[in-house]
Amino acid sequence: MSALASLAAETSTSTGEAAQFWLLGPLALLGGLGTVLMRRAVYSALCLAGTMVILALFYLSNGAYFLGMVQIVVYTGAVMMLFLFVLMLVGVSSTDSLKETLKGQQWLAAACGLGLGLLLVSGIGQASTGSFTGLGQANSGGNVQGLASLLFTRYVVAFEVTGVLLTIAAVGATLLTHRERLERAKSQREQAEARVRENKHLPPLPAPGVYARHNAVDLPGLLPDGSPSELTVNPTLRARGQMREVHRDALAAVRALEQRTNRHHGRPENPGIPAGQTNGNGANGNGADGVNGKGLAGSSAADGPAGAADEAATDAEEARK
Amino acid sequence: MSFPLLTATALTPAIGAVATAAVPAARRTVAKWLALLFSLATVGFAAAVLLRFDTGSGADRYQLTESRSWIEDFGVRYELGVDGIGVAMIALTAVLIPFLIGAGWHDADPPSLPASGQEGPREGEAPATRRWRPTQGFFALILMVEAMVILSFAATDIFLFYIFFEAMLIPMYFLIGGFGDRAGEQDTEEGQARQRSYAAVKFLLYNLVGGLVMLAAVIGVYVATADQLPEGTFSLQAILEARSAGELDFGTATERWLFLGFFVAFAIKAPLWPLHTWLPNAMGESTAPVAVLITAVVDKVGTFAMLRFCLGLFPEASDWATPVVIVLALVSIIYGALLALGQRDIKRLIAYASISHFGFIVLGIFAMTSQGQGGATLYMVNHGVATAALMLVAGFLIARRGSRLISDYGGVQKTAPVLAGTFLIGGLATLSLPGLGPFVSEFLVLVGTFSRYKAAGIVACAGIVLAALYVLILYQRTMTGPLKPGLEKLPDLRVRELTVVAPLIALLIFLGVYPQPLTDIVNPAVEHTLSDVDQSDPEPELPAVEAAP
Amino acid sequence: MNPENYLYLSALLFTLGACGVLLRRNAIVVFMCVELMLNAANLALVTFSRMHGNLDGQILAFFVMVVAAAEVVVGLAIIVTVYRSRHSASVDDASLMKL
Amino acid sequence: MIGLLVGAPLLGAAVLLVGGRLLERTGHWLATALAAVSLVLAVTLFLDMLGREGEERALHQHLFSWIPVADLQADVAFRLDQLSMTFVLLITSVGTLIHLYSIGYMAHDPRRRRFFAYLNLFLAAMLLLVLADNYLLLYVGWEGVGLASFLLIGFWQHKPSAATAAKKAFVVNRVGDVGLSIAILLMFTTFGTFAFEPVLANANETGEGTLTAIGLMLLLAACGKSAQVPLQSWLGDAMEGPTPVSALIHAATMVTAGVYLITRSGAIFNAAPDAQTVVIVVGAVTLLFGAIVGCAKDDIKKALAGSTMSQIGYMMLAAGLGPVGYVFAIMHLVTHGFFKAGLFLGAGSVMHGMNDEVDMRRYGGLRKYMPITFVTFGLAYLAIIGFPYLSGYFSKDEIIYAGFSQGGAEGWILGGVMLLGAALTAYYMTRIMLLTFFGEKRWQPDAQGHEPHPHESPLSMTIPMMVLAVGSVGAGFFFDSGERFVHWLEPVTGLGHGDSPVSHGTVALAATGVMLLGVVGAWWQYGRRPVPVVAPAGRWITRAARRDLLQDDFNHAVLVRPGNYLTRGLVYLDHKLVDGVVNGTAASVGGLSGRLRRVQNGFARSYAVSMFGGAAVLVAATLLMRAV
Repeated sequence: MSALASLAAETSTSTGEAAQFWLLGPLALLGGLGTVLMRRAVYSALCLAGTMVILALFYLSNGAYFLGMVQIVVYTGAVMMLFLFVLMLVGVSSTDSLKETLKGQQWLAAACGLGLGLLLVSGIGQASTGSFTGLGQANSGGNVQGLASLLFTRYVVAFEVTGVLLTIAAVGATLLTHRERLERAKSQREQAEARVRENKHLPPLPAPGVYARHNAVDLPGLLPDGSPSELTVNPTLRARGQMREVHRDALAAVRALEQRTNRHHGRPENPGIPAGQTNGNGANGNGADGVNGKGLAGSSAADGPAGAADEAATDAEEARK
Repeated sequence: MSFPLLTATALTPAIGAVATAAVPAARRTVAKWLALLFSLATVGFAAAVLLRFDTGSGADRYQLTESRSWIEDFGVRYELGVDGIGVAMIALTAVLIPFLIGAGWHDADPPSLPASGQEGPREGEAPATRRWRPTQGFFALILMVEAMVILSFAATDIFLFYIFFEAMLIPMYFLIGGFGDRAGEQDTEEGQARQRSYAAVKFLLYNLVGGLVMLAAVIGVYVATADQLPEGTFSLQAILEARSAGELDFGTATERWLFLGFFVAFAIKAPLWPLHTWLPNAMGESTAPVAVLITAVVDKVGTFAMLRFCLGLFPEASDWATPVVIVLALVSIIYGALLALGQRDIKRLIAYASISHFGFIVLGIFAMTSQGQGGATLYMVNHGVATAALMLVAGFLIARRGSRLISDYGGVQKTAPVLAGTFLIGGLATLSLPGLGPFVSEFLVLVGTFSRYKAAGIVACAGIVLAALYVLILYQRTMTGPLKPGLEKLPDLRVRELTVVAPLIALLIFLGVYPQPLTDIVNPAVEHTLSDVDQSDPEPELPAVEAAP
Repeated sequence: MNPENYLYLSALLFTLGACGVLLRRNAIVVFMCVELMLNAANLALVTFSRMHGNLDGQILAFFVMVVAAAEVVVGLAIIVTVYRSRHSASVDDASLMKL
Repeated sequence: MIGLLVGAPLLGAAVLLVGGRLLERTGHWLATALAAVSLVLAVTLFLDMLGREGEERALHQHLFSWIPVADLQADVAFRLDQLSMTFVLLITSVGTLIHLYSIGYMAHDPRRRRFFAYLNLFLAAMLLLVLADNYLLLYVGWEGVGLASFLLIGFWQHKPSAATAAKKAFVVNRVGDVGLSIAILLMFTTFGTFAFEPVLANANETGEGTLTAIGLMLLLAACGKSAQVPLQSWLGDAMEGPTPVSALIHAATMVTAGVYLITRSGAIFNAAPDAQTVVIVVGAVTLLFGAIVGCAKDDIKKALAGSTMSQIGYMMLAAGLGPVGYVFAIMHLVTHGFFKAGLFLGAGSVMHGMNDEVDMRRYGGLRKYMPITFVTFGLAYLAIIGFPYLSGYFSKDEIIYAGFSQGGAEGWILGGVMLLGAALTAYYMTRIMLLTFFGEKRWQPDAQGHEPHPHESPLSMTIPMMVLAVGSVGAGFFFDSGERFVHWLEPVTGLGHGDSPVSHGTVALAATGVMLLGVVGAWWQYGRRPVPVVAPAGRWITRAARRDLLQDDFNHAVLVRPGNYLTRGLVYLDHKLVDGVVNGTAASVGGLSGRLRRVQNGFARSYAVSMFGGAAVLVAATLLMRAV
């Protein structure tokens, strides 16, 4: 710290600082690039955090110790966490494509952005900030004290106002995100009755399909004809687009199984429609009668192909009696 | 200071407008009578103005003057005052409005009401909702227009005049766009509404453009005065005095630009070729009383302002522009008459006739002779009355048949002789038959023009023949010949309609036989105007000859 | 080394942030880019304060931070509410501002 | 007193028009009474005037100042001198007679009241015309009679032909009126006034050019009102009006106003010989023109109209001769007023008896059926063809003599033309006479199939005819005996004596000779052998004459059709060009704004782009400012 202090106090920058700059500056740029270019919001958030840390270091080396700390604590600590929380709400792993949808937007953007950058750079180049007085005597009484004396004398009004601003921001945020519950929450019974009244999903929703080799709630269960059923996956996951594809060969296996059972019972090859499909809501698992036993089999594909096969066979025989 | 008579004259209709608009929706008749009452009160005040106005030789130019400071910083004052011309115009306005109200008695009735005299496409329309109050609006707007017109006739402060000159457009816009007669070529309501709004918007845009140009010129005048006088002013009298005292001189170029600014605005308002095309649409689409309001009252502000402001403020520039203006006026005369010949729509025909007549007025103004300008002023009055008579009767006819097309009429004279007779008299007045008012003014304009520009006078005479053509062809096609089917049960003029038309006709005859009272009022003002432009009448070849004993 | 380099760096970072704002559709990422720009500005301020040898620049940077914090809070709250109502965090989906 | 003269009929017109239903039954009597009142007034004034001597015979009455503007002073003032007096007597007497006649003629017309109102209006306007003391007031009367004639020609408005004829008459007259108004303007700019006295008194003081211009303009007006070439086309169609109207307006009084105008403005014409020559030419041409047309027409009224034109041609020519002719022009005017009115009333009586049939080829042999009409008509006929010692004889011969007395080739030409005209007059009048009253019946049932039952008209119609017949017989002799008429008018018009190569007697003899020639010719063609009911094709000249020598075709081709094209073109242009420019501007502005609207696409990011672009521009600007 003292070293930093001495180095910031001087009227010219030391080689050490130069080294630090040339080392960290490019990293900071990389972080910025990452923030802009990463397809997953989480990654860009992390890149941003990195950049901020580096900037904190630069603050320190510029003699702004207080700001450096604040940068780390407030930004990298609080603000970035806030970002991450919101990301959680909105869907952590959702990726958005960088493919531009607005016509000519990216060209215009590039032109404006880069043009602005070039102009700034050239502007700095022109601006002859010749003399360079270090923070030697400004920080003589200690950086924090110096800031405080300024803050509470000259900038006191602004300080108060920003305080008010923060308060208002907090209140506003809560107000925006808060949802008033207008009516009493429905009890389970009432929900059930409502379902009966609307005549859908009388029983609880079907469970997601879970394969032995991969245990996840983000896999949809299969309908008797092998098509995946959206209903079986948690709506939140669905909204985030995190529902997983049912693997193709699983479906293929189901087909093969049916053919084998047919052959085993000496039925004609590939009967037009498997009996179970006559009422698809067998997938919802209601009705224990044998006719839609296949439906059961389909829905509980988790037991693996073999089990499914046996059940199917027995059910078929029952059906024939 | 004495009783502010002019303000009172202008304020009465304004109050009347507010009162009428405030009448509850159900009480339509009350609103009508209220409007009529207030317009009659205005006539009373106008009569007072007429009496208080001193026509003696020693009388000063602007009388009944009022002056209050309004916007100190820009020297804008609330200055009113009338010379003879202004008195005549105010009288005309005040007298016409009650007739218009009487003529438009049923024009703004909501369609569901069985409005008498409104056969035709009234049936099967949506009944009026309770909140809908077109009647009140119609009469209130008319009164509002009257107030503004009177003020702009009385204002001697350029800025004040400009304000009313422009404000007039708003009520006119609603009158044109809101209350068409259901007799357009478009048979569907929507079609007519579209045409109406087209006409209204056209009217508004044309006049707004003119107004903007004028505003620039008004500001220019202020700047010029602010440069050369101790303090800038908009007061007409102050500027005139400064001019005569030689303290104020716009300089040639500036003066010409300023003149153009004013003139363009006025030329649009009093439609002068080629700025005329808004008038036929506006008059064609609006109801007859509104059409009369446009051509007989509102447009007169334009010609009046030419006399008062263009000539008064910019004499040299007026002199410089005279040849062009005269040519334009002649073109308007002939062009308007020829187009009137080509119209298929009664109201549009009358509109083009008005364009021709405005050509005469402008011609008279810029002939720069006392006969010309006096004639032009008389022409404004006479044309107002004559067009009112013709247009209102035409409106009654159209309301009966529900069509504006000339080809839909014929032989009306058989079923409605009185209507035909009044229509003929109105037409004869339009072609300025001797013995009726317009003849006097037209003759004066011709004399005034001819004594300075022989060729122009002769060309203008051609307008007389054309006028006879279009009026008589209109009369022949509509009133004479075998009866067109659908007109068998055409009712003749009702008492209300007759009471509206008869006084107008009487007025026409009076003005034609004994115009002296009017000329006595007008002459001094004309002399003043001529002295502004420092022009004097050309002497006859034989000055020795005395007039007949 | 010349401390102006810090300024160059801040300029570049600012530009990057700007491009990000213009290019990304995800509202949150856009927000991050805005933060990036603010930080770049702060860096410049700090550097200036060092050059001129007084602390006003740092005070200003401080205020920038505070305001940024407030802005982030409110902005994120808005994003959350929007997401609730429209199930999307894309700025292009909220294009109701046209006639 | 003089004002009353005009006022009485004016009052009648006003009362009748305003009075409405109340006067349906009594209106016509009121009108006739008022006409009679003005007649009585006229007579009293006349006697009063006779009481005074030469110069102070002229009366003035200044009613009120009409249009006083600066040094333009137009007064409503009357001037009653011998010339006006002559006209006043003619107008009131013939007018009253025809009012009387109309009572019978219009008995069955539902709109009789209005007819009489118009008649009164006409009387008032005509009297105003001849009594006016300045040209402007004369102009008022001038247009007034035009209006009355418009109303009366188009009285049967349900007939499109009538309405068209009325409009035509008014418009053609308007053309003439323009001439009069320009003349008035010229007078004002020249003399500073247009009252008769100062203008005429100082006529010689100005340049001849101005006077010629004024004279020509006045002539144009006269041509319009008196149906002289080239403005003659309306008179034939004007016969659409009721016959009394044709008698009063289009034969006796109104059409002669042109002659009055020229005689009144004699001083101007005397000082402008070129103008006079034009007048003479016009008169001569019209004389022959009308006569030729009159020879070919089968419609009795149109034939008479042609004759009217030709007779007025005589007067016009005489007036063109200057002081030599003025008196005789007026004299012929008066006598013509009598016998032509008589002829028309006779024709009207014939039509009255023949279900309003006008085609002379369907008359024939009527003399037994309507003797009074036959006799009166016959007397008038003899008068017009100049049968010795009847009115026409005196007045016409005097004019012919005056023509000869121009001297030189001009004199011979004029005299020859007028003699030829006299022959033609005799020819077509005899033709009318023979076709109508002699020969065998050629009556045809009318459109409704009614057989005509010709009968003598009621007394109210025949009495005026008799009176007029007496006038046409006696007037000429009365005027001519002791040159009474000449002395009477001399103070106003002045009198000149040309030296004629031929004597009075020879002229009279020649006139009578050609008259006989014409009569015999007519008899040769129509008297000896029966007349075909359907007109034979005839030679080209006949065909042309039947079409009024193609005057209408000419007007149509030269004026009407181009006019129509012009107006249609202008309407199109006004819509497309003048209006199009404005609408075009509006449309373009609208389109532009519509295109600009697209920029507001609602995507926050594109707004952001523009924002950053703006920022970049600002930075660039600042840099540039610092650079320079």
